[in-house]
Amino acid sequence: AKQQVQQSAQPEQAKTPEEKVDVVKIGAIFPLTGSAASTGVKLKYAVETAEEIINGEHPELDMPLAREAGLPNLGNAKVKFIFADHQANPEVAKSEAERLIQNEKVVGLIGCYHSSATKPASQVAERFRIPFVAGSSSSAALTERGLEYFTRIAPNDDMETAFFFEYLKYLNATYDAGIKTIGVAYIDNEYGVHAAQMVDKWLKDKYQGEGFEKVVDVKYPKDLSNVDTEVQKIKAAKPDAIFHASYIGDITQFVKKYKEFDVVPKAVVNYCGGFQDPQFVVNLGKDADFFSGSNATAPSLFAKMDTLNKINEIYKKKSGVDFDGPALEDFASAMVIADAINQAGTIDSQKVMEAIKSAVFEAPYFVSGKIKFGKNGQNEYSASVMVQTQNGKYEAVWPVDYQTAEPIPTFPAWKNR
Amino acid sequence: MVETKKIFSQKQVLSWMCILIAVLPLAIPNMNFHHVMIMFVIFAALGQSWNIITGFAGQTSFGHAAFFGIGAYTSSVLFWKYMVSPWVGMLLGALIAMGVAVIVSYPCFQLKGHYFAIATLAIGEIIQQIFVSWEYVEGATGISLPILPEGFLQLQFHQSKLPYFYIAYVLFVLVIVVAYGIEHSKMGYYLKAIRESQEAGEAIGINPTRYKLFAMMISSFMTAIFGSLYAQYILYIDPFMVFSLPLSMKIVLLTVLGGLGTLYGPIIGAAILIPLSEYTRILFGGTGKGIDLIIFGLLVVLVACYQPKGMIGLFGGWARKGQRTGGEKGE
Amino acid sequence: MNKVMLKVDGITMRFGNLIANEDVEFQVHEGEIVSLIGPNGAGKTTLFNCITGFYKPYAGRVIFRGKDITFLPPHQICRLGLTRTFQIVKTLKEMTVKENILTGAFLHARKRKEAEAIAEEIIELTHLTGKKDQLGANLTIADKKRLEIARALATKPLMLMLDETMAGLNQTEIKEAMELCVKLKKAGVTLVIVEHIMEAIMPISDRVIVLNSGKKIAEGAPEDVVKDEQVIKAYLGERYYAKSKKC
Amino acid sequence: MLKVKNVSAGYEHIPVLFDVSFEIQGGEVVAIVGSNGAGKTTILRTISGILKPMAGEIEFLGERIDNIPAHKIVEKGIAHVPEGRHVFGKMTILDNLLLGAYTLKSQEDIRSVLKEVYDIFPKLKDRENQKAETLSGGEQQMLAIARAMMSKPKLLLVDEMSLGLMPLLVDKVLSILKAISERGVTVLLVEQKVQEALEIADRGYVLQTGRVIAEGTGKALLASERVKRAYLGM
Amino acid sequence: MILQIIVSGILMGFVYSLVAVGLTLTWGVLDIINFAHGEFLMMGMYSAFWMYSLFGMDPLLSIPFAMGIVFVMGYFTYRLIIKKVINAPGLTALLATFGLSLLLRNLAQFIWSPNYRFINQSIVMDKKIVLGSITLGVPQMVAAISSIVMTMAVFYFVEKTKTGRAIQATALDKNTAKLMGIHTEKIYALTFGISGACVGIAGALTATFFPIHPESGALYSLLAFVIVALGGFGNIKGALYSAIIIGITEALGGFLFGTQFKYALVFLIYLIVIQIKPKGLFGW
Ligand SMILES: Nc1ncnc2c1ncn2[C@@H]1O[C@H](COP(=O)(O)OP(=O)(O)OP(=O)(O)O)[C@@H](O)[C@H]1O
Ligand SMILES: Nc1ncnc2c1ncn2[C@@H]1O[C@H](COP(=O)(O)OP(=O)(O)OP(=O)(O)O)[C@@H](O)[C@H]1O
Ligand SMILES: [Mg+2]
Ligand SMILES: [Mg+2]
Repeated sequence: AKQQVQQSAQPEQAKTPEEKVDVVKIGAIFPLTGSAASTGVKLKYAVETAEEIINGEHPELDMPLAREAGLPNLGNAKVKFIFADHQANPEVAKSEAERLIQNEKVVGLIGCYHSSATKPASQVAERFRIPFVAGSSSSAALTERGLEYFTRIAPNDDMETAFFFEYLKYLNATYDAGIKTIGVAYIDNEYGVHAAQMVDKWLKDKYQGEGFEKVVDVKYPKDLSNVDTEVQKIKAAKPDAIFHASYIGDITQFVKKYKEFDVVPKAVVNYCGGFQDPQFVVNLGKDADFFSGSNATAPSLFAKMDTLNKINEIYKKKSGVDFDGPALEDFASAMVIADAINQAGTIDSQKVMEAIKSAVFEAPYFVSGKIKFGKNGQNEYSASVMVQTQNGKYEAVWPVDYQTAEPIPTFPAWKNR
Repeated sequence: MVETKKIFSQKQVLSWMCILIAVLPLAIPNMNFHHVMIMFVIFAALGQSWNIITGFAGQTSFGHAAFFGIGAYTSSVLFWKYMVSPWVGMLLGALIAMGVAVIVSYPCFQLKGHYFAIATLAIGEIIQQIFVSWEYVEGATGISLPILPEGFLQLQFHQSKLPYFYIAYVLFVLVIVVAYGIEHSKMGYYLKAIRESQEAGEAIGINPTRYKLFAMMISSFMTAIFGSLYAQYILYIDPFMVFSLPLSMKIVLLTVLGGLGTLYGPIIGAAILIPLSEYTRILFGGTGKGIDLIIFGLLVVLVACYQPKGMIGLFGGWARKGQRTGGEKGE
Repeated sequence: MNKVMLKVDGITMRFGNLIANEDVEFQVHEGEIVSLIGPNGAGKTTLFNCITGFYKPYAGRVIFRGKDITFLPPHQICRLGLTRTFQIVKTLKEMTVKENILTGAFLHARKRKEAEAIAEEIIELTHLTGKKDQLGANLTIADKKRLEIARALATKPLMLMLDETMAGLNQTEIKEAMELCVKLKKAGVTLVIVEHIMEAIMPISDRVIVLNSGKKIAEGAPEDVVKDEQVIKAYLGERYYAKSKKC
Repeated sequence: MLKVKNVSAGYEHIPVLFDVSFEIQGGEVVAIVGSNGAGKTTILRTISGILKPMAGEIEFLGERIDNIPAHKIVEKGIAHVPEGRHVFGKMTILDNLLLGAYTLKSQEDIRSVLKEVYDIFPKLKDRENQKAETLSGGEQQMLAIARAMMSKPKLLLVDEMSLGLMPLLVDKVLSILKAISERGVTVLLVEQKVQEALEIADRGYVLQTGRVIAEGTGKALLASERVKRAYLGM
Repeated sequence: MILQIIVSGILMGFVYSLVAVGLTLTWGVLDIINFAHGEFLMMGMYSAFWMYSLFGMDPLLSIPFAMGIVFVMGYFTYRLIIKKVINAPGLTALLATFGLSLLLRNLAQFIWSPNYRFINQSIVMDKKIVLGSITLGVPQMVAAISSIVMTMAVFYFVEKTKTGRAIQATALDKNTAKLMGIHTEKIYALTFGISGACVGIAGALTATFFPIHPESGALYSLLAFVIVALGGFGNIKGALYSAIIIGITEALGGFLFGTQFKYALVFLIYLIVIQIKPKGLFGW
């Protein structure tokens, strides 16, 4: 017990590098119960997929750590992800982070999907000097805190917003879509509010000058029973494009009501959230068509990306669905942290962090093919493509290099579908 | 147990409880356990505070998270924007919470029973919405507190959780002392009289509004203190976390679980509920199938069914076992 | 005659269309025992409620020791020295008998010790010694009524208004209650009593006021009131009349 | 008709009745008298099944009833007018009466009892649709008795019905009980007003701290010194 | 457009009343706070979803099934849980039903996964009636009409039938009700069952236009609490009327003051009304 006291009194003290390890433990904190559980559980499957690839022998996969069992540079030590549930509660995220570090002795952390949970959890990691690689948490604020032990894979909402405007410009230029006015519909929480702030920021900084104009701003409460009023407001303002920062439950209702009230914008672009969940297409069937959003992947890309396709098969066996963006991003976070440990050849957290910060990680599952973190910890290679639902499938429509189908630039009227 | 009740006074039992709580973290030097202990002490104190207005005075509040959140936000905003010591923020937060309590609860005191309870729920939700929409306090985004070097003045400790624990503990003991003082003074009797029958109370010279208001003020003041402490401990707050209905309900439920209207109740309740929820989550939370909460929910149901008067009922119940049961016919 | 303690001046009280008290007027002098009788539903309890501040009368005024108390809240009226009991007893159920009384005693006690002393004294006086640690909820009706009086007495009232506190007592206990009333009177407490048990109140009352359908129909010495035609017809019934004549 | 044999009963394991036995013949009016807290109410609650006896047996018309639930006992023909009236205040008088007839199956029956009850209590008929809580105490007492009559009981248990009634009404209600018993209903009466109760009762039992200490005809008990001293204050 | 919003609000109000009527029976009439009420609704939705995914059954056809399932749930909730806590002081029933709500919610996650489900085949699906500038969704219309029918049926049942009277009597005074020959245990269980049946129907009806999810009952039950209080506890018609008021407040208030405030406005309306009528709009 005495030793333990010392240890807990000096959390920053690193483990001796010569220590022989059989199992490398990494903590993974996700919302596994509560209203985001549907996503959280998928993220868990994604991380389990990564674990399987790392620990098993997968010569068919052309990527680091796949061919050999375990981490070759650590004597083929196995990787074990230890899952914890933060219940969408920052307090729990914090205490789980502490517990994983203290009791489970994890050498790295990934998670937490909710930016509000990632914030305190990554602070804990910082305090203990344990690397934290966030997958899908998208709040730009995360990488603005100057943390040394924090990195993030997903493009943040800042980058996403610019990406959306560029896409709209592309539609205007190439297809003469004539999109000028935009509306923003977003959930009243950190995710939605932050996204909406980014829209305002980019409009002011750049895109207003290029002819875009915001005509309506609909902020709706976190728990929601119906969206009639919200949709009426949007309908009245008649925006050409609607930016949505919504979860799967709300976006489904919005689409239903767009149909009921015959709202026909030219384009609807979605921040990484509900739209990207394959359940969107399952639930809405044909009504799901023609919506678009940024996504780290799309099933239609699988044909083009062999490795991704094979990874997806493993994932699909577990989860029953195809990879979606957030799941792939959290898969990537698991791969990256394991890769970094392997490259460092040790579980010494400082060395691992150095590896994370300096290496360029191979990521054949991303369209960008690579992951590299900038000074602030943000992945410099945006892995996003613009996807659009067409005939019940997510097609990659932009940038042109990754196109699996041409974008359909304007929404057809509901009755003409 | 009835016997022991006679041998030990309430004061002694409480003192023993407090001593036990104080030494437990020293005996088990595990950081996660310390976290559980901190949460336990904070929630026991919250339950104790809530108990004053609901257990003693009989006015069911489902909106105590409002005061908790006000405490958390006041100290956090002051600290984060103006670098005001959290201790000052704590006091100010408590005073503001008290002010808000007076303003919002005064008109509600004319309401009886469930109508009052729903009113407090409504107030809690409205206050949450105000904070969600209030840009000055960062709205829905929440506030991450700056991390400073360790120190009592800035209420931050990074090496060990024990300082947090003992600060929470001292405040917790203070809350017990206050609650004990109230229960054994004129005010305690008056509050209980109001709970039992407001009219009877009025007839013997009790001004119900005034005493309910006092109770609410004390209760909200203490609740806010722990809100500040909580924010300082987690170092991050957002409105969904500190103003949430589930938080209000947690305070209610743990007190009911332990025994409503008694000083032991919140302590026993928190001692059961907090570790139970933490450890079921730790053991089963990683499965992603909700098994932890299935088990937790089931245990709560069982406790409620078999100890309907709160766990405190256990202590009264032992002595009576073995007698032939009579009493109200069940069927 | 002693000073006027309570003056009820033209009290009228309505519930919707129902007139429960109509222009009721009477006075109570210091040190008196006044009984208020009348049929069920005559408005006696309602009148109590108007006097003690629980209802705001529709019209009329209540003067207590020269002070207009018509619109004062009950707790202030109690502080002035006018305390009442409830016909439908309002026992503080989850508190013991002693705690019930202690609560009343706190009105005039700064310290807990003082309050305890008052409470002990009242417990003696009301013969509740054996039950002082029982919970209010577990008492029989009669004990609850006794407790109701005890709690009121603990506020050290100058005037006490009792609403059917003897209902449910047997003859022996009624005797005790009567003695208590007389004792209180001697101690200088003015009493207003509502009761349906004639045997109990007739002997101890200085004056009787009769209410019927909200109106005062008679007032006077007990022996006069029982002979009143109207009172017999509306309230006492022939049997009582016959019985009382027999004695 | 009713046999109570060595019954003990109480609340939350604390007995208040000890080994109580008595009998009632069909058509009688029997009074149980005794001071406060003697356990009179407890006896009635035990007979009607609200309370479960801790020991002993209760037989009604040759059948054991101490182990069947209250609502079944009503079906067997025992109606209980509880202490303190307990009318359903928020409901109308008619609804209260219909609830009294809850155990009757045929509409025909209900209609005929209702008529009969209205005959005895004409005042209730006039106020059929008034909420019971707006009745004065005496009227509520009548309603409580009428409601009990609605189940066509063979045995009527009446608890402390004189409580809070004005003298005129006490007389009236007692004579109504007498009338009811003349219609063939057996009545078990629990009363504080010893004199009045024993006057109309055929037989009486005196209960003291949970035990039967005397029994006899109403007249005999009234004449007994013991009763006089203890309960009549003479 | 204002008109459209008001109409939408009214339709929504009817949906709420479906949920609130069940609650007013247990909370208002029997004075038991059933915290798991929202979870009963969720179970009703999943019952419909289950029938749909197993047999492709139209949710409207699975109404009787959902009703039955949740009736049974309500019935056994009483028999197994509430019965044990009903005589306990104050808030114990709240504690028990809170545990139950957690249990059900996570059981649903365990059985049906936490995915957001949607039923997209029903004869009413996507149908709408357009009257000038006003659009009425047929699913909501069906829900609204069923809601009126159901509220009236429950009202009639409680006020006019023998069993209904027994429910009232049991609620007012349990022991005296026993003396009337009422099997109060059965009445309690039945009332819980009926309350469950109401939300069961509500669940099947709302399943035609709302996503189904383990958490989907939570918000409804919160609103139902306010509606029941606003209408006056135990008042069935009051629940209907106040549900409509809440529906309109939410829609119109959200439109005028910002949709993020719509529930806050609902709570505010309650606070204002209750100052004027401390026992709810139609309370005793
Ligand atoms: N709060 C009220 N609302 C409506 N009516 C009321 C209210 N209180 C009393 N009443 C009515 O006023 C009348 C007088 O009632 P009150 O209780 O004063 O009678 P009482 O003289 O005390 O009768 P009792 O001797 O039976 O106690 C009755 O008809 C009663 O129904
Ligand atoms: N619900 C209860 N819980 C505990 N004890 C009770 C309860 N009801 C009555 N008692 C106790 O049981 C004893 C007998 O009470 P019971 O009501 O049968 O007396 P009673 O003869 O009817 O008296 P009264 O004339 O006052 O009505 C009393 O000592 C009383 O304190
Ligand atoms: Mg009266
Ligand atoms: Mg009795």
